[in-house]
Amino acid sequence: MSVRITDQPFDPGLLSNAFLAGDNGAGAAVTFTGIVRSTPERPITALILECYPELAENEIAAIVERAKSRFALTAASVLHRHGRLLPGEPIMQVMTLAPHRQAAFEGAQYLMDYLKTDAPFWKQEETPAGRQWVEAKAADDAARDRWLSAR
Amino acid sequence: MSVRITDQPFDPGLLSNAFLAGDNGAGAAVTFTGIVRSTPERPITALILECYPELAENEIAAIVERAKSRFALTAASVLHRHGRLLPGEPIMQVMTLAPHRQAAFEGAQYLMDYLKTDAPFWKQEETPAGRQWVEAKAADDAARDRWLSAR
Amino acid sequence: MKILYFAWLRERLNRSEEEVTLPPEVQTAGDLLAWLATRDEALALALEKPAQFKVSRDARIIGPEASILGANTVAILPPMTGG
Amino acid sequence: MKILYFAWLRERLNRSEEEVTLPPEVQTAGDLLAWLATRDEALALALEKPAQFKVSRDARIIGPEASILGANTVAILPPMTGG
Repeated sequence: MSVRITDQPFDPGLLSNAFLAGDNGAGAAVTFTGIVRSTPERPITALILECYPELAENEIAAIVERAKSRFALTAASVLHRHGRLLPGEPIMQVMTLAPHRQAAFEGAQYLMDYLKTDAPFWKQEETPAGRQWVEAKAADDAARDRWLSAR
Repeated sequence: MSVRITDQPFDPGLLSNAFLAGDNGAGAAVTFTGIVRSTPERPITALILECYPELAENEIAAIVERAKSRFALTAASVLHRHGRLLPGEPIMQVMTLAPHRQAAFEGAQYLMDYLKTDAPFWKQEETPAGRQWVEAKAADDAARDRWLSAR
Repeated sequence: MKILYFAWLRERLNRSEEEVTLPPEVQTAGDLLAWLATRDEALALALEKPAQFKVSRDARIIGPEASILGANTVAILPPMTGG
Repeated sequence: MKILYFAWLRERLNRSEEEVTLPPEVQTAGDLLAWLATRDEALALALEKPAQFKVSRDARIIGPEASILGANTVAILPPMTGG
């Protein structure tokens, strides 16, 4: 299954291995894993992800199909968590398989860029002072929009 | 250890997980795995990789250091096999950790591009008709050289 | 028709959903955002920059000109911050 | 000084290494490639496009102008195809 929305933890390496097992003569695999950050400058105790699951499944499936066709990927898969996550926990993972490395890298970057702006997830940072919604970044819109002009 | 040259098989997911365990507040991890390809158009029975191990360790360590500094990576690691590998087996893996996704992706691509042209490995394809050395690709030199002009 | 609200919009309105009966002139996603803003002060304030919201119809994102007639569920989506 | 040959170069020469004593005029990596090509026909043929080879000195890649004086091991490296 190429899209999974879950409120359960996942194991990044196990997930990659399961994905690689479906390899059909692809030579290049790229995995991106997003991890909850807590830094000395911006310490958080948790990240809370709100989600609209039915919409997330539909939208991500559409993004995955576009990526597969555009970059001729052999396979592509996305897992995204929601709920309350602790620093260091994986949030989401994108995986691509392609005959060559350029397509596998570009496919994964395309998936990430569209997920950031078009997948219905909303992050809230939990700190000792309370909870605060993460603001959307203009840089994320710009990253997505580069795919409109390229090719 | 950020560079490993080995003639033994490796488990891509286990390797990623060990790498991720060293995460120090990085938010983004990229893994690239190269896999032996055998396609209907170009079927091979095995890929034989010759290597100059001491030089590979030195050169790859230098490439890793350059990538870490250029993209401000939190960590970067390369494993590369040599010897006789079967179709579907992983050949090599590159892993990067960074605060944000763009740096993690670019760091991994930089590592791959320089590995392709500057790491002392030579591939030989084994087919029922015999063995044949893989020719170096001009496209690989071009992929590497894009890093000379960028930034 | 059921309207869903998410994230900070849900918190500001203090509700995650409501049932509405649309007047006949409200036909598109854009019409809906404008009409909701007339219903109470909290909605007016929260929706004052309508261009930042995406709208979904029955769990598919639609553009501001797309029809919402006959929809079961329409969601009002603040800028997304997943990934 | 020990010279190492790799991959198709090793196969064409039918040896992976040899000991050589350099004449005094052979001082750089480029000099070495040119001098090796004078030693026998197989080497001349294999090294006829010297620009395609990289050279390492004691397991560090060096440029064609770099000195090889005092090196223990120099390797002649055909275009690499790993990754």
